[in-house]
Amino acid sequence: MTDILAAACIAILVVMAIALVRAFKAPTVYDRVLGVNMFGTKTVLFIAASGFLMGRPDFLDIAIVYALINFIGMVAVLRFFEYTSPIE
Amino acid sequence: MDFLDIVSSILLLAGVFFGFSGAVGLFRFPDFFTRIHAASVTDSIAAILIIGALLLQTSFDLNTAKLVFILLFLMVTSPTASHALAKSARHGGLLTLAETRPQDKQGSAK
Amino acid sequence: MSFILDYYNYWVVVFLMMAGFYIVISANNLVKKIVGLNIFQTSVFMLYISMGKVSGGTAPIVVEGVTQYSNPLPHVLILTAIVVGVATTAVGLALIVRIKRAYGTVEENEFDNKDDVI
Amino acid sequence: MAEFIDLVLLAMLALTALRIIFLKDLFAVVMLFGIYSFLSALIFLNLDAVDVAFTEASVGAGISTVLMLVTLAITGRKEKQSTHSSLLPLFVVLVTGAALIYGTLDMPPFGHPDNPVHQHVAPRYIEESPKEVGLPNMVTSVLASYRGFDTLGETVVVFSAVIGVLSLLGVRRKKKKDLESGLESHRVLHVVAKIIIPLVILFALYVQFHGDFGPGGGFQAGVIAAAAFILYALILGLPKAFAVVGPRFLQWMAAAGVLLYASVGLYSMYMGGHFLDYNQLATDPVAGQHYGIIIIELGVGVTVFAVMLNIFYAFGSQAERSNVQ
Repeated sequence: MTDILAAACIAILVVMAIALVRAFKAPTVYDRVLGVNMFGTKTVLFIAASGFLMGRPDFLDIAIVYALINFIGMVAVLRFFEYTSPIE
Repeated sequence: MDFLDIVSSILLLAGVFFGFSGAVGLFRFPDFFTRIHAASVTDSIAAILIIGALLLQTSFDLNTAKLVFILLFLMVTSPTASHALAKSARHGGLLTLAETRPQDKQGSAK
Repeated sequence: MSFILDYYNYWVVVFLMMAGFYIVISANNLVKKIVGLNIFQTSVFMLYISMGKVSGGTAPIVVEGVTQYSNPLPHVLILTAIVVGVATTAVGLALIVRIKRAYGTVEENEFDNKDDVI
Repeated sequence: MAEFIDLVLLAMLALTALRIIFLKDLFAVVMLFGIYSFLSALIFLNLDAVDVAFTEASVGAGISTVLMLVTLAITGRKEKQSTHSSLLPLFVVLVTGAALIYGTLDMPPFGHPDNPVHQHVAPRYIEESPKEVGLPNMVTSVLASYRGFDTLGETVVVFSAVIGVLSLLGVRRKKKKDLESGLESHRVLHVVAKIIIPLVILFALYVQFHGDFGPGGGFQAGVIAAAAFILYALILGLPKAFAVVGPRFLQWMAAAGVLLYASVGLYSMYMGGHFLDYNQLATDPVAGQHYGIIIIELGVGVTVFAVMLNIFYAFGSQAERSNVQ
């Protein structure tokens, strides 16, 4: 089971890296936000999985905070788009 | 490996597969609205599968409750965020592929 | 390989510190300078937390059957430093908003010129 | 496995910092800074600093990013090309960096249990604090009890930050313009926000009072509660948020938290001990420590909540003002 969890953690890391690349280099502003959002949700899953991998799963609180902050960041970005035109 | 471990391994691998396909979709699809479609749908299914797999590893204590809470939270916020982002993009004037290429069949039909 | 693993964290810390430092001294825009300052600050946090880690240790919350814990003292120092850091960031951003109101720009060279005129 | 994750995450962090240097679009810079904070919180988590990861995720990634976005809404989002050359800064940075790298070679190797950091007070905290203070979370024991005076100082710094921000910006209460603001067109967000905001506040209370046993405590709980109200203000607009918790009430709250903290210290002096000596608060020293920590964590939580929310109000009302103009 540990091997599978480790493999899953590494795979989630790879997905995070891909989302990071999208956030680095995005064709439109919205794509960048999408990359950031995907990075955030995958991070939540990574924290949950790595907690079980390390044998101390009692730190899931941090995953909850991540999910929450990710959503708030998203809403803040949407609000920001109402102020400034995102397409130049 | 007992039965629960096998089930949760399968769920984990399936979740990772969907997550991975979503990440690839983020690059391979032609315009923003198809890309957000790929990202948001796979985000949800990956979260369900991976957290479901981890749920089978707990022994019905506080961690189970926290995992369920994370799952519910992601189920509510992740599609909402995607929907709001797509809506904001539409209002901001972003066009679909069909609209940007008016010589295409779909574009001219519109 | 073990030499690299022993010092890898510190090298990344130095890199981040220098990246933040570079942004602070070379960026023209004040908001970007604040971002640079924050990067610099986080690198210091990273240094402290790296020093507090003990290989094979676990988080300093008592559980049954564990004797090796990581050092809790750097965690305490950095925990409060993060909150203070965001408080100072807020003050810095407030100053930037005032500068924008007073000069109409947040680009360093532009409001320098305006100072000369006045 | 932990070393490998550490390696990968630190590499991602370094790349993010590198990318931030070369970006001219400040919105992208702020987005990447959010990722940067998230990544550093992950690294803290991986290096066993759960409480720090908690704080960084909520404060660094949440509040900082939101404040920077609001500032960008006021100041504009393009960095102009610098007129002076970037060669001199590069030279300075390279020389300093080389000196620091040379310095790291004298550092004790990473993660070794015999390093000097782990020799002096740390073993005492690890061995004695569960007995002396009676809490499983050593970080909370050290934060609130052994170094309680330091934490009082930090709380005062946070309090003075809100004084600084308010004296620079000030919160403007709008009377006439009540109609505008808020994400009016996003119906779904309104509904979802109303579902999750109570849950978030509940979670903040859990973090506040569970901080003695797991990761969490006053700082984190205050920020999470503030985040719930910030979400409300972002979606429904500042005037509606002012109707729930007004800025003037928050100023009182911020001061009340600091006073609550300090009065615990004074009370323990009155009982015959030193300042912030919780052993005096009850006949049993361990029970006294419990009471003291719960009360001062509450003080910290109230102050941090009020300060963070008030800072957001100050920035938000500035942004709405510049939007109206």
